[in-house]
Amino acid sequence: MSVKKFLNDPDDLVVEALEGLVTASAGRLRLHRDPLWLESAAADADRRVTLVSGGGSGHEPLHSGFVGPGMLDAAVPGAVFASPTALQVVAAVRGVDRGAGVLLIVKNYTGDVLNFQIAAEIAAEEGIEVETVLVDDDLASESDDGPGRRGTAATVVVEKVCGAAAARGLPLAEVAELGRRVAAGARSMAVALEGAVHPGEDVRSFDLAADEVEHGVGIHGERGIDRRPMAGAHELVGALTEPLVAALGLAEGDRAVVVVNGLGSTHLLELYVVFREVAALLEARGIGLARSLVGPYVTALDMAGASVTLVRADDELLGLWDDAVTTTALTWETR
Amino acid sequence: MSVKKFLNDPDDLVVEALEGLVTASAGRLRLHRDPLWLESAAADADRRVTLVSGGGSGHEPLHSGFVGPGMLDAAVPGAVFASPTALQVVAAVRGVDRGAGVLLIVKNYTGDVLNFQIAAEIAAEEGIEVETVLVDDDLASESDDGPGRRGTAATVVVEKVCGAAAARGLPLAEVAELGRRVAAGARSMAVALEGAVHPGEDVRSFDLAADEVEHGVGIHGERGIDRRPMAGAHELVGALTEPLVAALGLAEGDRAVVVVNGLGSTHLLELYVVFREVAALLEARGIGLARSLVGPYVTALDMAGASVTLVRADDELLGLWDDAVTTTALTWETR
Amino acid sequence: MTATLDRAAARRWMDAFAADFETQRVRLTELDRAAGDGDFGANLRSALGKVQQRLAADPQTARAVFAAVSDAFLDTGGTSGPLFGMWFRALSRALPETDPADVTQLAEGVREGTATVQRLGGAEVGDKTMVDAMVPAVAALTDATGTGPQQALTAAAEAAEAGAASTEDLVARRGRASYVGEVARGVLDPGALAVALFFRAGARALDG
Amino acid sequence: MTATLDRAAARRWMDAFAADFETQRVRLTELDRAAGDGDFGANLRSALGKVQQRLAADPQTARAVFAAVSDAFLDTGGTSGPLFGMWFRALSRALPETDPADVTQLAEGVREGTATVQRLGGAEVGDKTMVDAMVPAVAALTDATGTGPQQALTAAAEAAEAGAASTEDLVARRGRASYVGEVARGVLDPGALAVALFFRAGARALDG
Ligand SMILES: Nc1ncnc2c1ncn2[C@@H]1O[C@H](COP(=O)(O)OP(=O)(O)O)[C@@H](O)[C@H]1O
Ligand SMILES: Nc1ncnc2c1ncn2[C@@H]1O[C@H](COP(=O)(O)OP(=O)(O)O)[C@@H](O)[C@H]1O
Ligand SMILES: [Mg+2]
Ligand SMILES: [Mg+2]
Ligand SMILES: [Mg+2]
Ligand SMILES: [Mg+2]
Repeated sequence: MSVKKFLNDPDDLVVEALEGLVTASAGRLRLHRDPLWLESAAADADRRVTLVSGGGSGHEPLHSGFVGPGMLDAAVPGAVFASPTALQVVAAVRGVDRGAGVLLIVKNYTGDVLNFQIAAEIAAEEGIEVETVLVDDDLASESDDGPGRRGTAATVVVEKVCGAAAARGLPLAEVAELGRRVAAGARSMAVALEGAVHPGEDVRSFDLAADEVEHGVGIHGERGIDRRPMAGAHELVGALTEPLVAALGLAEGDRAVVVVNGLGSTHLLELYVVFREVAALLEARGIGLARSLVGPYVTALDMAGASVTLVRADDELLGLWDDAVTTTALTWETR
Repeated sequence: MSVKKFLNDPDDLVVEALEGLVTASAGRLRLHRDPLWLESAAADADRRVTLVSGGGSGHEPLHSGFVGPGMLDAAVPGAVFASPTALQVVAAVRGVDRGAGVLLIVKNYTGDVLNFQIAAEIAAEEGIEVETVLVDDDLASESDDGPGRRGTAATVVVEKVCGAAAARGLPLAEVAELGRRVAAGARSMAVALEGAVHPGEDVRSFDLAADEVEHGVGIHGERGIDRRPMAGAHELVGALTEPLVAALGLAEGDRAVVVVNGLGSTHLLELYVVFREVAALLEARGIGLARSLVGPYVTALDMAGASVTLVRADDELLGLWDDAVTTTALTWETR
Repeated sequence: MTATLDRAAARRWMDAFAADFETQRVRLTELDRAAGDGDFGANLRSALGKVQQRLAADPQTARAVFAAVSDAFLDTGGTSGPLFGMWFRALSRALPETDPADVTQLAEGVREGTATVQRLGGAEVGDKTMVDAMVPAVAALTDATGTGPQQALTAAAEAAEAGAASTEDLVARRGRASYVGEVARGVLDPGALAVALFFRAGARALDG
Repeated sequence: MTATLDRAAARRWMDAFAADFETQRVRLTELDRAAGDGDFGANLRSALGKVQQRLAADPQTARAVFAAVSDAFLDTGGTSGPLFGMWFRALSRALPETDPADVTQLAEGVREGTATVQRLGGAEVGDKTMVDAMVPAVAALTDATGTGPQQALTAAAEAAEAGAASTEDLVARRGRASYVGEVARGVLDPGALAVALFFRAGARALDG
């Protein structure tokens, strides 16, 4: 008996959810099939850089919820926790290019990197200008060898900032450069209180005792760095945030964008408690809280847990952050 | 050992979360203490009707996430699943009144009704014009005697429409009349796949076997109408939606606003699958899908489950729905 | 000394009520657990704690004392909090702007407050609620209009106690206890008992 | 009949590969399970299913056949899907716009494709991957430039089979198998085996 979820055939989950999303969008989104990708239907300026991102499903609202004016032009969804194929990505790149080039925003996982790189090469051969920004913010997966840090919640910030830069009409090289700068200045760390359950399966990705948490988890149900005793929000959040401050070398007078991200089933009340702890910690160090997002933005299916992301901020980044955005999951007018 | 949640002292959860929310709002929200209530800091037109809602905590983003231009002027949070006190409500009413009167939007629960009614009487004695809209959309709790249908996810629609009407400068009686019309034309039904866990406790509000669901639940962890076998999304959603169509007497050519609401820990992928089923069912009956919301809007802590709300729509209601709104959980420009 | 109903007497009255409640708290909670949800003791304790905080501002008349009491109850949860809050509010408003108050005013306030509780809660005598103690107290206070406050409160306490005792054999028709039906029979209503405690504390507080 | 490398031969080649793969699918999955994540058989089956769909459009040259094969693999998951996809892509592009193709072109395509796989995947010979079968095949095809396609493919198959066999004693340094270290020793690499199957199928398909 699998764990209960709202679905028909688990194999249809991703496509049916996308169909629901597109219906709910009332014409703002368009779904392409064979290969599968999601496009913003908003008529937008010609000859401007367009943005494509994507990756495994199960992280919603990432990426499909961020398609729309001011952010992504297309999202390319893989199966749950699996990269989209190179051909899906190529189709999206061909579909959204308006002659000014396409930026690929890729979370650092072997499969995603491979498929997006192949897509970039094929598109380039076809005469489409392509640049790639790799997001690798997850401090827990930092090591001297291996595939490097995983890409997690900082992706939202990269997508927002690059989307704004593209909408302003900046050339591809500059949009990519901005994205790389945001990614380089971003670190995240997550803790899970309970593992996730893959649709159609009956066990959690890992089992935790009632008094344990999994520190340093990723967003695919993989194990974290270590298992620690459950503690109060103050202590749990301190353990996530302190290493980020250190890794980014944030000091008094610096400013940061903060993302407190729910991994799936953690309640908004709790996420705001987490955010309060992050804000207090930054304030105590004299680090400015420049902007913030609190909510489930980059989930790991129904995992219980939260991640904290800090992004080093400057006026240029914040100006782009404040530009208007109109997507399913993130919407504001120019601030 | 209580179930793991991000919190310090459970008694401080609500206040700490509100502090986090206000910090994250960067000046758009203001918290009052002793008594506790949350206010929109947006400078807005004088002499217009203002809106106050509230109720137990644990339903976030309701109500705190809907405070801001175009929606609520204040939210009054009780403890988890407990009404705010009459004095909290009175303080909010006094605080937001601009001389044109205050609309109270109240979910139909004995405690909320009593405390908001008392607050309304006290405010009226002080010379403040007050009207109340009672939201009672939950079809599962309909019965011939008893306290009447519970108020659930339709509250978001009532708050949005009344907020827009107030922002347009309509007088109190008309704003209230609109709210009552929306509430009268709204019905909801929810199904739980797992119960919720109260902060600081170690058991779920109810226990379900791996092959059971609880049909007709409310948003406080109370038991539903009956326990049914787990089924595919198509069947589960049909069982929620058919009775709503019947209760509202929706027929071919009618239009409805649809809210597919997550009860807490149900993933967005699943909610979009649920929405797809609702949309297909309406389409098959020739009922127009006028507008929609899909997401966790009125939660029951971390309950796994979803509710479907249908609201009979007309041009006036839809015009107000499309007006600009700028809150934490709901934001759009005039459509 | 002939007791007058003034600021000091009102303070003594509330102190006595708080002290009596504390001795009965566990029992009241047990009764609410047997026929309700078991939070009555906690709700009342919370309200009385807020009363103490508000009385720290040292209100200058009996009217002002009960206004503070009312606000404290209106700032408390449960069904009893807001109902008692409105009861005390009416009581306060019936008392004069300047001390002392007389029995007529006291009787008027309790009558008004009880009417408000009945209007808000919809309970009649016999529904096994606080109203079962309030209504007889109103009658006793009205009959005692010629006497002094101490005598009047003693009569009210006796009437309220009898009213509270009468709830034992009733099945609740209002409030949470109404959900449990026959199970509540044999269980005194804690709200009614609290009303009786309140008047008895008043009688003692004004006795000298 | 002297076999030529044309549309029909390419179709027979892919059919033979699909048939051979099906007889080995369980074994290939077992090998991936022992040293990887056990989805190799499913990934390859999915790709070959997509190949059939794309070949329904009836491409008119060997070049076009392998272009369709490439797209099918590029539309498949796993690490093997995109790598094989790019391998077939280079192969297709080395073949002429009009049939038939010759051994020099075939050798050139396999060389280019193998270089692309190595560039994208970063694997060297000895890392226990598909590259261990591809690199010897490139050498064999180059040496066979003077001969016909059937002979050349037989030489490539022998070389690839030897290369695949050599993976048994290796510890993986690339791909998922690299996580399990010594555990993978004694387990043949399924990707390398698939490459050998591919060339053997070609040798058979061009044999008349
Ligand atoms: N409708 C009502 N009218 C008058 N009194 C009521 C009513 N409902 C409940 N009560 C009183 O409230 C008391 C219970 O108070 P409390 O435990 O604070 O409330 P709750 O039932 O909300 O937990 C009951 O003993 C009864 O005297
Ligand atoms: N970096 C690499 N370079 C070349 N081949 C590789 C690489 N990584 C894996 N492979 C090949 O891919 C095969 C596994 O394919 P598959 O099971 O589809 O991928 P995954 O490991 O993603 O599940 C291995 O047997 C190996 O031959
Ligand atoms: Mg109680
Ligand atoms: Mg209670
Ligand atoms: Mg594998
Ligand atoms: Mg795999």
